[in-house]
Amino acid sequence: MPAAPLIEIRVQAGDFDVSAEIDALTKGRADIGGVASFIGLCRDEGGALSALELEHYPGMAERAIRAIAEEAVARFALSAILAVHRYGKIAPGGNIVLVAAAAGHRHAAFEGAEFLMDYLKTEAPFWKKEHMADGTSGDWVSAKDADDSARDRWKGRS
Amino acid sequence: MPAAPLIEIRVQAGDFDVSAEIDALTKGRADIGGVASFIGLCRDEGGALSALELEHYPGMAERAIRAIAEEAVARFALSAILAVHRYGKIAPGGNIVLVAAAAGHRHAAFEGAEFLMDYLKTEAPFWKKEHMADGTSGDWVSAKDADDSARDRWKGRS
Amino acid sequence: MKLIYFAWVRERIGKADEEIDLPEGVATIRELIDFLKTRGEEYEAAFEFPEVIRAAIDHEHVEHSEKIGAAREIALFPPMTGG
Amino acid sequence: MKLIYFAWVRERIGKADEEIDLPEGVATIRELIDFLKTRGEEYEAAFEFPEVIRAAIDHEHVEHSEKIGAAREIALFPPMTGG
Repeated sequence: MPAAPLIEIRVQAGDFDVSAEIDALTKGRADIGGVASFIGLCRDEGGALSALELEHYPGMAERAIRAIAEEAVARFALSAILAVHRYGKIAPGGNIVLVAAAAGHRHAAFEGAEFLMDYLKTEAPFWKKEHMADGTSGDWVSAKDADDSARDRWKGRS
Repeated sequence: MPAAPLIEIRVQAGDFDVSAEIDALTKGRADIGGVASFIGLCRDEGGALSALELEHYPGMAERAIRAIAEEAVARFALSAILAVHRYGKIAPGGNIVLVAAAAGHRHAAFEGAEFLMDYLKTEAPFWKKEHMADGTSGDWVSAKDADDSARDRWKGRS
Repeated sequence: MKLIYFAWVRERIGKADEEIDLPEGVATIRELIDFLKTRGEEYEAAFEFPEVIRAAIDHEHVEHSEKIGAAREIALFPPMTGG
Repeated sequence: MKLIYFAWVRERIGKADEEIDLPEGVATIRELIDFLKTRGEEYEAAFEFPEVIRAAIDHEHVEHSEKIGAAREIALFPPMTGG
């Protein structure tokens, strides 16, 4: 009998280690054929940014991501799924988010990871504020229609 | 001016460290918004397998993967791409292949990584032989129509 | 009842959270936002375009038409931009 | 000219590579496979279903209709199963 799907969701200020996180997903199992993952990084927007500051809603953030992860596990028959989302001030080049999905075959793993990212960006309570390289206070990042479209392409698909 | 795309292709017997490989892809750059990656692992097929043995065509293997990687970089405007493919005997749970694609935005990164995997499975000269848990010599793994279909879905798409 | 604000909603109102007593006739999120807008210009600024405001009741996303009922904590915030 | 075999093609033929002189009239990969099949039952077994055999000339994939020309190394192998 296959092991129950592992769902690991964390919201934290500190950085994460990609190898360690993925090892923990597959450890002790030999029924996983592939792990697809995604790391979201802070861009400097052509040198304009000194940092992004991530605000989140404690309690709800983890809960919202977990709900999305559970739907991904069911929808793509995943063996395991992981999301680690950071908050606080993150410098350009720094890690913001890691998601990973493990499955018997690669296509389910890729779909699981991309589904989780698409929903996480539009449904999990995080907000990004820009800090500018010239010392001024930047704007809050606006939500993108493209992100809603990315989420909505999963609707109505089996 | 953005840095020239980094293309890193290796065929090796030894294992790889996912964090170190991905760090090398993004090191010193602040224009990368996301890295999508895939790790292919050896399954034990319900306990039937003791190992997979990967045979490859030295020289051609790296060259074939590089050609696919170059096409992915051009097609999805990737900042960096990586493929590390192992050969030799690999036990269940062990790593077989790592691909990663870095881009300004996540969708290009996901597409780059999945494109590279789909073509790598059907165009790179590697062959898998099964070693059975009961000590008998297993079969060569057959090519799957599903893998050809996965590759062919990229054809005719811009 | 506890209200909690995030991002530029929090900045415009000038506080992260507050306790309020709901007046008679405020039954939904939409009515709550309309009520808050009467409380001063900082609230008017925060809720200038109410249609973009997202809401959660006790950590669950809800529509503006949702009944507040016995909510313990209501959060109001801009569209999310994580990931 | 060097021929090189992989996976079950290599196992059936019983060798990983060999040097051969191409006879007159063998100009394409298809004709090469037909010629090899005349060299004994191990070759007949390896090339029983020639349509599944993949070929590379000097590390580049080619079709069976490809002219051999001045090839240095020709590889014959089953469909690939890496990744």
